[in-house]
Order: sequence, then structure tokens, then C-alpha cells
Amino acid sequence: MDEAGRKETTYLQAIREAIQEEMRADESVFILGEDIAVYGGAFKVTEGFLEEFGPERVIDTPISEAAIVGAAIGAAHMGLKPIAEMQFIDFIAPAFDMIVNFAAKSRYRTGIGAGLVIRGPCGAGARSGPFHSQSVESYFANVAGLKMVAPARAYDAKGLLRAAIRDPDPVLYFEHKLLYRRVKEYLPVDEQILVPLGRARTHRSGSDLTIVTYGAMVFKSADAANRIAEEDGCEIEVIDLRTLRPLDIATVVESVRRTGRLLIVHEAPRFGGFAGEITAQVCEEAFEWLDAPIRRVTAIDTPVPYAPPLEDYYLPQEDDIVTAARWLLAY
Amino acid sequence: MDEAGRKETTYLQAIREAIQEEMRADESVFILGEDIAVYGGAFKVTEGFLEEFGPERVIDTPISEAAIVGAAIGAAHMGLKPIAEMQFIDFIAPAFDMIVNFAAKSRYRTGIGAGLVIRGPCGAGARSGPFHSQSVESYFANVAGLKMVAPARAYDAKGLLRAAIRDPDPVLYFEHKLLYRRVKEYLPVDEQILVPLGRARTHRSGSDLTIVTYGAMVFKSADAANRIAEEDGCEIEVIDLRTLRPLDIATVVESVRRTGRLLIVHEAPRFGGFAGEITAQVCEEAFEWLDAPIRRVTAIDTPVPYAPPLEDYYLPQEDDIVTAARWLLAY
Amino acid sequence: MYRLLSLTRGVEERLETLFKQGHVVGGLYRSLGQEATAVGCGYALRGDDWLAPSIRDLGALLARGIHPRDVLRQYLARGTSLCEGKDNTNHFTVPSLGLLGPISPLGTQLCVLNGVALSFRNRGERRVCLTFQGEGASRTGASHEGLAMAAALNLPIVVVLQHNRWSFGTRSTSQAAVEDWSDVAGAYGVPAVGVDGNDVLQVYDAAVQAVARARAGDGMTIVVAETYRMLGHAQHDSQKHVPTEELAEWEARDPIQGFERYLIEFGFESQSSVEEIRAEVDALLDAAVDEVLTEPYPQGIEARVGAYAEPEPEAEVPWTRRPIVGYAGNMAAGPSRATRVGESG
Amino acid sequence: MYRLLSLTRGVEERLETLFKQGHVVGGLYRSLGQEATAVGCGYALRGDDWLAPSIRDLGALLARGIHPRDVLRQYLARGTSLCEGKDNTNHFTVPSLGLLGPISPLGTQLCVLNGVALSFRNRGERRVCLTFQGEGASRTGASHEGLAMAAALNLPIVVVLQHNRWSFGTRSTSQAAVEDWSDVAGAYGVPAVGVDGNDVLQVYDAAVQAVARARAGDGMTIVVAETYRMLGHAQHDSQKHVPTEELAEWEARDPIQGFERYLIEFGFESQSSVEEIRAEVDALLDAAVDEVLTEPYPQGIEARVGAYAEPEPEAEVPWTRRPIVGYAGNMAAGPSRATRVGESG
Ligand SMILES: Cc1ncc(C[n+]2csc(CCOP(=O)(O)OP(=O)(O)O)c2C)c(N)n1
Ligand SMILES: Cc1ncc(C[n+]2csc(CCOP(=O)(O)OP(=O)(O)O)c2C)c(N)n1
Ligand SMILES: [Mg+2]
Ligand SMILES: [Mg+2]
Repeated sequence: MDEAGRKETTYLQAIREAIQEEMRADESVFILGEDIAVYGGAFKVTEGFLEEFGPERVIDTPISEAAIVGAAIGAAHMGLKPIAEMQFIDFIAPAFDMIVNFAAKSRYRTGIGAGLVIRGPCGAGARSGPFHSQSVESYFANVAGLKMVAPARAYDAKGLLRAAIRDPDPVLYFEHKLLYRRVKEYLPVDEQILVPLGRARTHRSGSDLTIVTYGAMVFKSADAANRIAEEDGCEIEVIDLRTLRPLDIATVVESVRRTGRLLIVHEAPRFGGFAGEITAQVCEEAFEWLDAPIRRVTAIDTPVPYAPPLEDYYLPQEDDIVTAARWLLAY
Repeated sequence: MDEAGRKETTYLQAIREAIQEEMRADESVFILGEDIAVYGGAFKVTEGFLEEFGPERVIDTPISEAAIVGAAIGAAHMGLKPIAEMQFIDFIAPAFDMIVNFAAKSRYRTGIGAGLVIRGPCGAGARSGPFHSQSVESYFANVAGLKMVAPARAYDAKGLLRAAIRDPDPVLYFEHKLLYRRVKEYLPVDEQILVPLGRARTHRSGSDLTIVTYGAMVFKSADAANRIAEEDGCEIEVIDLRTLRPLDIATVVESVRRTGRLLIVHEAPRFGGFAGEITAQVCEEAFEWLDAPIRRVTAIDTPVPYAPPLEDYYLPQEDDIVTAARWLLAY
Repeated sequence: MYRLLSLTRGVEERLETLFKQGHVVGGLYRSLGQEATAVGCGYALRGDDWLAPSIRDLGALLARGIHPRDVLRQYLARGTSLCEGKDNTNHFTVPSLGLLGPISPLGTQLCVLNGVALSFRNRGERRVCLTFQGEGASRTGASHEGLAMAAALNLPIVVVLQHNRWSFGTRSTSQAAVEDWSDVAGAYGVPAVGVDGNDVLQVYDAAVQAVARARAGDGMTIVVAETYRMLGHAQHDSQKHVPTEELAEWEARDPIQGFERYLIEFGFESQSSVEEIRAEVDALLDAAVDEVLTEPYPQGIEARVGAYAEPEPEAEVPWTRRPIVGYAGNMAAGPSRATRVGESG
Repeated sequence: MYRLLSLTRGVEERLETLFKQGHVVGGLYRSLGQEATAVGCGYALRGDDWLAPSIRDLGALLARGIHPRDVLRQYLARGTSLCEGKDNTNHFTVPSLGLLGPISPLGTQLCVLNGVALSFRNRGERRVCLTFQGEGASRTGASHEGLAMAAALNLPIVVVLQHNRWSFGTRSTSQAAVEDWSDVAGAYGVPAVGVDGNDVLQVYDAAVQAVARARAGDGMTIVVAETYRMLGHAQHDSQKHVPTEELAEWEARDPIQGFERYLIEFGFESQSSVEEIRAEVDALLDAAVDEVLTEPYPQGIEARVGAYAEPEPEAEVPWTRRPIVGYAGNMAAGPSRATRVGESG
């Protein structure tokens, strides 16, 4: 607790509390997934939930991601608010068909929506190899009917998850595993934190260059911005998208029209990554304001490698962002 | 046969012949899928293959797309050249995990590649509803290790499929079902048609505006270009990408640097579609040559609806391309 | 039940005519020869139970109270259809009738039905779910995961496995090494019961028992219905690879004629009363066809509506042909649809 | 076989030490208590057969001729490892040793192994594939599709279902209603045989017969091995939810001590000869550990190489830190890797 009566909360606790508080407040919220009940989850997000909410609302399932998502869809049809945990977000792949063809299209086809949340740990940097490190957002970017969230701060992790649980449409919620314990913030305990989907956040304001990013890259981008402020005296605006779909392009465009320069940073590989859609929309809406090409700093176009030097090379690093930013500022 | 001794060949026959000729020439080429042997395939692409090549090389499988792709990967590991048919490309979704995590990552992880082809009918316009009409290329755009092909002409359908079968890496080959019987060309019977992957083709040359597109949209774009040539006297260059990955950005950039204007047309929905990646790369390499914003004409951001007026509205039409092109030409 | 059986066949015959006249948009999938399984099972449920039909189970839809009119509307892609022209065949979900529609990817529907059953269980409601599955679909990963979860969570579900000898253009024997399809239950640790799928009473009895078992909280039962797909996979499928003797043999076991003979023989119905029912059905279908033929397609612009509960904020594209359809337009979709569901109940 | 068993346990013990010393990069997965199944099955194959291990089947890898050095290299993410540091654990595929590595998504490996078996069948080679699967993994859709296809195509495959009571942190009993895991075979129309997975000789006999059956062209057999996972899912897993009595009970059935008693009792080995073997194993492992610890990580730049047979043409980005690595660099990966495979054979 700090003087303002706020509690120090990790990113992981924020996620845990959002689920817990929603389950306490609303009987219809429940969670299902692999090893989440008795074991408390691979990252212990749901530890103790079984004891508090019982086996009806904290459900251990077989290893069957398609069936997990399917059950969530059916329960959502019946007015429940399911939270489906993917032990690692990489394992969303076997549920791809269920998500893209059933969950995403249901409301449009039949008028019956599927208000559910699919959440799990994403992202690289933990030396976990190609199958426990992926950023999967782009796999779903072209699928109408889905919403996608990728919080960076504990506050947003909590507020956006609450909003996602209450949302009438299917939401994919990406938790960056590197932030689980590293991100700590003092969060109010009395007020109910709620962050609406579809609104970006200016993490750091500036007038010389706009960096648009999300997830763990928000912090690397901010570090790069601070370094450039110190060393070059230029002020970079860092925008944390928070929600990937619906995309808050208005905030991005407003910023780019001020700075005239845009750098997009994401952890996913370059080709076919989210930077493409952002670039296309900014081109459409801020072309005349651009004083330099839109650039992107991303992972390289390979799977996520395992050995530390390889993974470090694979990932965008602060230095890469600084170099790219300087190139743009000098343009 | 025409005077030059070339045979009139439909897009479907071209695909059929590419497989047939490769199977005749190379023992290691075989095909597996649902209802392809005894029945000859949902679109009769493989009719008579069972009789010619026998049950060892023309394999009816259970309804199990993941197992089909899996078997193709294992066979490829052993030096065979498998062609896996998806009855409709929409049913590639249950095989997503197998493609993204096994086929695409195999060479990088282990040094052992998976040279296989996954092919099937894609695209809307046939009144087939949300599950037999999708364009799935964007689902795989961010996946390093894959190649993707989307031919428009019979010549390319044949030449690219042959190249895909011989390619040492996994290739997704998208056949637009509307072109199967509508596209007819005179193809040489003696020469062996081979079109290398990764090279775009200028379908129509012009100097005032560049349209980049692929698949069935090549023809709608060309019609729009012709109309504008007649009615406005402007010459539009239409580039048929043919291969989506590796993307032949050099050809696109060369053209854009000449015309100064770029319109991207694709059949997939707008948000997260392939236009994004193309826009990003052109921004990076031709920014200073752009006289107008890069624009895109795409399907709307919904599933593919079923009723004719809905589907027509969903799809990009010639009029949309004309309007967009005129807007750019007037910019 | 006889009425339902002849209604089922009647609707399909009308659809075939409409198909030949070019009114049907897209494909047509028949249940000829299998009507008894769908009807018998549909009949075994309570009004507040849920049913999830596969594409061939028209009889089950009618048993749930779907009006033939709404079936025609789907195949004719009318704006008045339950899917408002956005999806085809029987891909509609109608909560008021306890109906969960399938989507094309096979096996997925069962996974979703588990969630419906889960909601019953969690709310302590003694309601049951019943679904159908072809032997071909039983090979999909989704089907397996769905069955495995239903068994693991002991959900109130009945799965009717329809062994109709064919999967699209392939014999089930060349798609699976399974001989007795009841053995499939072994992978899930649940009981299976085999029935003659062409005998509506046998099907009904088995379904009633399986439903009762599920309602009692004893979990999933797999009912294996032995039957035969008398027509091709879809209307366009010529069936040329099917031996005529084989068809003749099963034609002799036609479920409707068989049931009709039984009813008359044992005096439940008379020749005339049976004809009365058929006439009644015909009249109803004549009216339905006439009515639906007068109904229009949806308007193109409606394609924009309904992917999300609220429309996506979208980039203003200067030349766009597409006026933004607002929240109101979207809401209009819901209720109007709901109302029609009411009527058709 | 005793040598292999103690080698397996020895390697894992070294890895545990290296893990505690912080040398292991990422997680460590043990097979303590299950060594007999992996070794017995690995032993039953011919040199030109293929084996696809799950993550816990170290014993099978060693039986195939993988050198402990290469196992350590994987866990220590060395550039010299079979995956050149790009993937972890036993995720390597080594054609020269007939080894198909798993990937993390469970069930997928079996589908791929089908393709290997298919190539044997198509070339008329009498070679066999054997793979392992946990009872947890058997619930995945991929596993089902793989088993269904292997059965439908009558492929020469042996699937060893390891019922070790646990799946990650969950009891198999709360993940499945299955009581006798041999019943799973019913869904595929293939035979199953149950064995005590902690009795290496029983496992070996069953595997030999199943392999012979596959080699004879009679198709897939499922061998169900009853065993127990003595440690947590991974090194970090405290196992606090596992009753100590239960562990004690299974500890008494330790496969290695059991086999040792048997060998001595029936005079195949003496106390001293057994100790000799262990000493030999220790010496070998000491050397391997020392050697591998001196080896470096791969260089960062190597991350660029190998996603495609030929490098992707890539957009020149002005500030890029990344010199393009050409075809040559890429090819270097292949052979060098192959050579190491040779050594380790
Ligand atoms: C995942 C998937 N793959 C392929 C198809 C194409 N398909 C539609 S129906 C069908 C055959 C289904 O056979 P079965 O399950 O036995 O049902 P039946 O047609 O006999 O009633 C196939 C292969 C599909 N719908 N879904
Ligand atoms: C598709 C998929 N979902 C989840 C996981 C995470 N996971 C890894 S191992 C495991 C448990 C496996 O249990 P089992 O198959 O019985 O093998 P065991 O660990 O007992 O040897 C889980 C859930 C995974 N690897 N793949
Ligand atoms: Mg069937
Ligand atoms: Mg286990």
C-alpha cells in the first residue's frame, strides 16, 4: 500500500484480480482450461480459484483447445461469460478453426453472438523456444468478428480484461509472459478499474516522431525515446495501442499529423505483421502530413529461436529502435 | 488446338495437367485428400488419377485436414513430393496448427525441410456462403517458412503449380474456384510450362497509375483499367503478383516509381489484408516517388455472406476499382 | 411422427423442384432414406432441450418446430430467412426453439453444444442436448475433442452417430477400419447403443432412453444409427459410383413406407387417414412455396450489418460507396429475426 | 538394456545438476520412473525403422544411438546442438538415426509419422514406425486424426500410449472418463495390448510383437503402458498436490532397481558387473558434461539462417543492423548438422 491507499500490483496479479472480481460480481462468469483448477494454472494465475468458486466455474479440461473454445462459444450463446485459458497462446493454433469459423462468424450469420474471452501468455524473450514464444495476433488480423487486446501496463491489463469479459463479442486477450512479474504498479483498490476496448494511450508525449507499438515493446520503445531525448534532445511520442482491433487509428493519425513521422514497433515478425495495417490506414488518412517514410522495427522473419543470442537477435532491441528513430528524425 | 498447335486449356485443366505431368515425370510426387481418388475430387481435378497412378499415389483419406497435412510433412521428410488437397481452402483452418507450427518451422528448427504443396479452391462469388468462399492468405502472412501462390491465368496456374511441387519448402497454392472453368487459354502442348515462384507479372502496362492485385481480382482490375483507358484516356498498369510470398516487391516498386500512384486490390477483407504488407514495403522503398496516398479496394470487413446481393456488395466490384482509380488519378 | 416423416420428404421434394427451376441458391443436401433417424431423435426431446442437427437432419428441425417456410427461405436466400440471407442451409441457431445450427467444418458443432450442456449443468437445470454426426465427421479432430470433453465433464449429451455408408464420394469402409461403430465409445468411456436407423420407433426408443440417462445426470450416450444415404452428397452428385443393387436393397427398407405399412397393418392409421395427412402436408407446402417465392432477397447494403454487436469504427475512405450503417440498423437485425423465430415456433 | 536404463537416468541426473547450476536454458522434463517403457520400445526396433519420441522418452533416443552429448547440447542451447540452438529439448529430427522429433503441440507428431510410414509403404519397404503418446495427449484432435488415418491406411505403425496417471498438473482420471485405456483402440478398429510399463522385459516383448505385426503389413497396434510420472511435469513443478503415499507405492516399483534385482537374482549380472556398468556410464557422462560445457552458444546472426532453403529476398532497410546472410551460409547449416549426426550415431 502507498500513501494514496493504492496496492502494489504486478501485471499477473492485475489479470488475476480482474477475473476474480468479475467472477465475484457476476455469477455468469466462469473459466475453463488446462490445469487451471487443481493446479492453479501454468503461471498460477488462477491459484485458489477452485477453492473460492468451485468446480462448476473453474473447470479443468482435457488437452483439447478446440473443445475448450467450442464450449466457451456454446456457453456464451446461453448467456454465460466464459474465459478460456490457453496454457500458452501458441496453443491457440489447434483452436484456429473454432475461433475463425465459429466464434467470429456466429453473430453475423445467425444474430447470436459469442461473448467470450480467450486469454493466454504470449511473446518471446523467456528462452522458451519456437512453441512457447509466439505473437499470434496477425494470424487473426484479417478475421472480422474478433477483437484483440494486448496490454502493457498492469492498470490496462486489469481494466481491459474486465472490459473484454463484459464485451458481447469474442475477444482474444494476449498477456505478455515477460511482463507477468516484471511490471509492477500501484493500483487503486477501491475504484473499479475499467478500460474501454478500442482506445489507444499516449505512453509518452512528444512532437518530433511518433512511435506506435503495443505489449512488451511499449517499454523498449519508451527506453529508446528517453535515450534519444537525453542524447539528441528530440521528443518522441510513444503510443500504446492497447487494443489491436478495433484499432484506434484516430489517436495515431492525430499524433502523426503533429509529428510528421511514424515508426511502428512490434515483436511479431516483419512480413505480414500488424505494422502493415497501421501503415495502410495512416497512408490513407495522414499521407499529406508525412515528412518521412513510415518505418517499422520488428522481429526477423523466422520462427522464434531458442538459444539466448539467437533470441536476442531475433527480437527488436532498444538499439534497433534508436537507430530507426534517428534515421527518421534525420530524414 | 489453334494454328500454333496450342491446346485450349481451362484454369482447372491447367492445374490438373500440372499434377498429372509431374506425377508422370517423378515417381515421388503423390496426392492425398478427401474424395480425390474414387470420386475424383469435389471439382473433379483428379478424375481418373486413381486409374492412372494407383491407390498408392492417389490417396483417399478420412476427413482430417490436420492428418492430411501431417502425412504430407512426414512424406516430404522422406523425400517424397506430396500434394495435399483441401476440398475447399476454408478447411485449411483445422490444419492451421500443423501448417504453422510443424510444416513452416521444420527446416529452421531441425534442418529438415517439408517440401509439400497444399492446394484447394478459394474465393467468393459462387454463392457458397461463409465457409466455402474464404480467402485465407492473410491467416498465414505472418508465418515465416511458408510460400504462397495465387494464380490468375491458366498459364500461371500450370507453371506455378509445377514450380510449387518442385519447391523444397511448403507452398500454399490457392485456386480461385470462379476461374476453374471461366478462364480459358491456348497453352503450348510441347513445351513444359514452368513459372518460378516469387515473380510478379505485368498484366497490362501503363504510366498513370499502378494497380497491384492477384487471383480473380486481376481480371476485374484489368476491366476497370480498360474502361478508364476508353473513358478517361489514362493508362493504368496492372500487376498480377502471382506469388504472395516471397513477394516480388521489386517489380511493384519499379512500377510505382514510374506511375507515382498505387492502388491495391484484393478480394479478402480490408482490415489485416495483404494490402497492408504491400503498402508498408512500398512506403519503405518508394515513398519519395508517391504523388498520392496508397489506396486499397477490398471486400468489406465481414464474413462472406450468402445471398447474391449481399455477396456482390461484399466483394470489390469493377465500379469500386474505377472510382478508386479515378480518385487517385485526379489527386 | 408419420406426419413429420412425410413433411420432411415433402419439403425436400419441393426443394428439389425449386432447385431444378433454379430458385435454390447454392447446393441442396438431402436426407432421403435417413428421415427416420432425424425424426425419431427430434421427437425424443423435451421443448426446453437443445438439438444440434447436421446438414441432413431436416426432420429433426421440423420436430423442433421450425416451419417449412423458414427452411425454404434459407435455401432461397431470402432476406426473411432466419440467417437474413447471410448463411445457407440449416446454419441457423434459434434459442427459442433450442436449436444450435452447424457450420460447415465438421465436428465443431459438438464442441459448441458442450457449452450449451455446460450451462445446463452449471445452472442445475435438468435439460439435455442431442446432436447428430456422420461416421465421416467422426474422424475429425474437433469431433474427438468434443466427445472427449463431454465425457470428461459428464455432460448431459446424446450423440447420434449416423452410419449411412457414405462420406461425400467415399465409402466409410475406405475411410475407417472400424467395423462396429459402437466401439467408438470406448475411446471416451461412455456407453453406446446400436439401432436400425430406418426404423423410426427403434430410433425413438433408443433416443428416449439415452435422453433419460443424460437427464438423470449419468452423462453421454452414443447412439449408432445404421442407415443409408440414398442420394448423392448433394444435388449435383450423380452417384454413378454407387451400385444399383445396393440402392435397391436399401430402397426396400425405406423408413417412411416401412412405417406407413406398420401403421396401417396394426390399425393405427388407415389408407385414407394416411392420404389425408399427405394431402394436408401438400397443402401446407404449396402455401409455403408460394409465399416464399414472393419474398425478396436482402438488400446488398445489409451485408455491412452484424459482424459485431456495435459496428467497427472504420476508416473514412473518400470514394467509398458505403454509407455507414449505424447501431440502430444493426439492432433492427436482432429483434426482427427474433420475431420471425417466434412465428415459426 | 540395463546400460541404457542407467544411462537414461544418469543423463537426467546430470541435467538436473546442470539445471540447478543454471546451465540449462529453459525447462527440464524428466522421465523418472518411466525409463523402462522408452528403453524397451526403443530396443524393439530395427536400425532402419523410425521412432518418434515424446518429450519424456530420453531412453528411446539413447536406444536409437543419440549420444548423451547431443542431449546435453540441446538443453544447454549450444551452437553445436542438433538444432543448432534454434529449438530445445528433443525437438530434433535425425533421418540417419530414424528419429522424428516432436514439436510442442501435442498429437501432431503422430500425424507426421504417418507420412514416414506412408513412404515406407509406397516404396514397398518393410520398415516400421513407433511413437509414444501420453494419455493426456490422446485427447487432442491431432492425435485422433493421426490414429484414424494410420488405421484407415493400414500403416506400419506402433503407438505406445503411456498411461502415467498425470497430465501436467491434472490427474488423468479428471481429464478422461476412460477406465481401461486399451478401449481407445475401439475408435480405430485396431488391436491394443496392455503392459506393465515399469517392467522393461514386458514392454520389450509387447513392442517386439507389435512391431512384427506392423512389419508383416497387418497395420497399427496400440500398446498401453501402465506407469507413473515420479516427478512433476517439469523441473519447476513442486508436485505438492501429489500424495506421498502414492509416490512411495510407485517408487517401490522403480523400473531400474526392479530390473537390476532381476538380473542379479537370475545371474545375468553380478553386483560388481552392475556397478561396472554404472561406473562406465558415469565416466562417459563426466566426459560429455565437461565437453559440452566448453562449447559456445551460437552467434546471434545465425538466427537469420534456415527458415527457407533459399533466403527470402528482403526489403533493404536503410538502418538495418542485419547483413544479409547468403545461400552459402545457409547450406553450411545442413552438412555440418548432418556430420554431427554421423558422429553421434
Ligand atoms: C473439416 C471439414 N472437411 C471437409 C468438409 C467437406 N465435407 C462436407 S460433408 C463431407 C462428408 C461428410 O460425411 P459424413 O460425416 O459421413 O456425413 P454424411 O454426408 O454421410 O451425412 C465432407 C468431406 C467439411 N465440411 N469439413
Ligand atoms: C496442444 C497442446 N496443448 C497444451 C500443451 C501444454 N502441455 C505440455 S505437456 C502437457 C501434459 C501432457 O500430458 P501427457 O500427454 O499425459 O504426457 P505426460 O506429460 O504425462 O508424459 C500439456 C498440457 C501442449 N504441449 N500442446
Ligand atoms: Mg456418412
Ligand atoms: Mg500422462
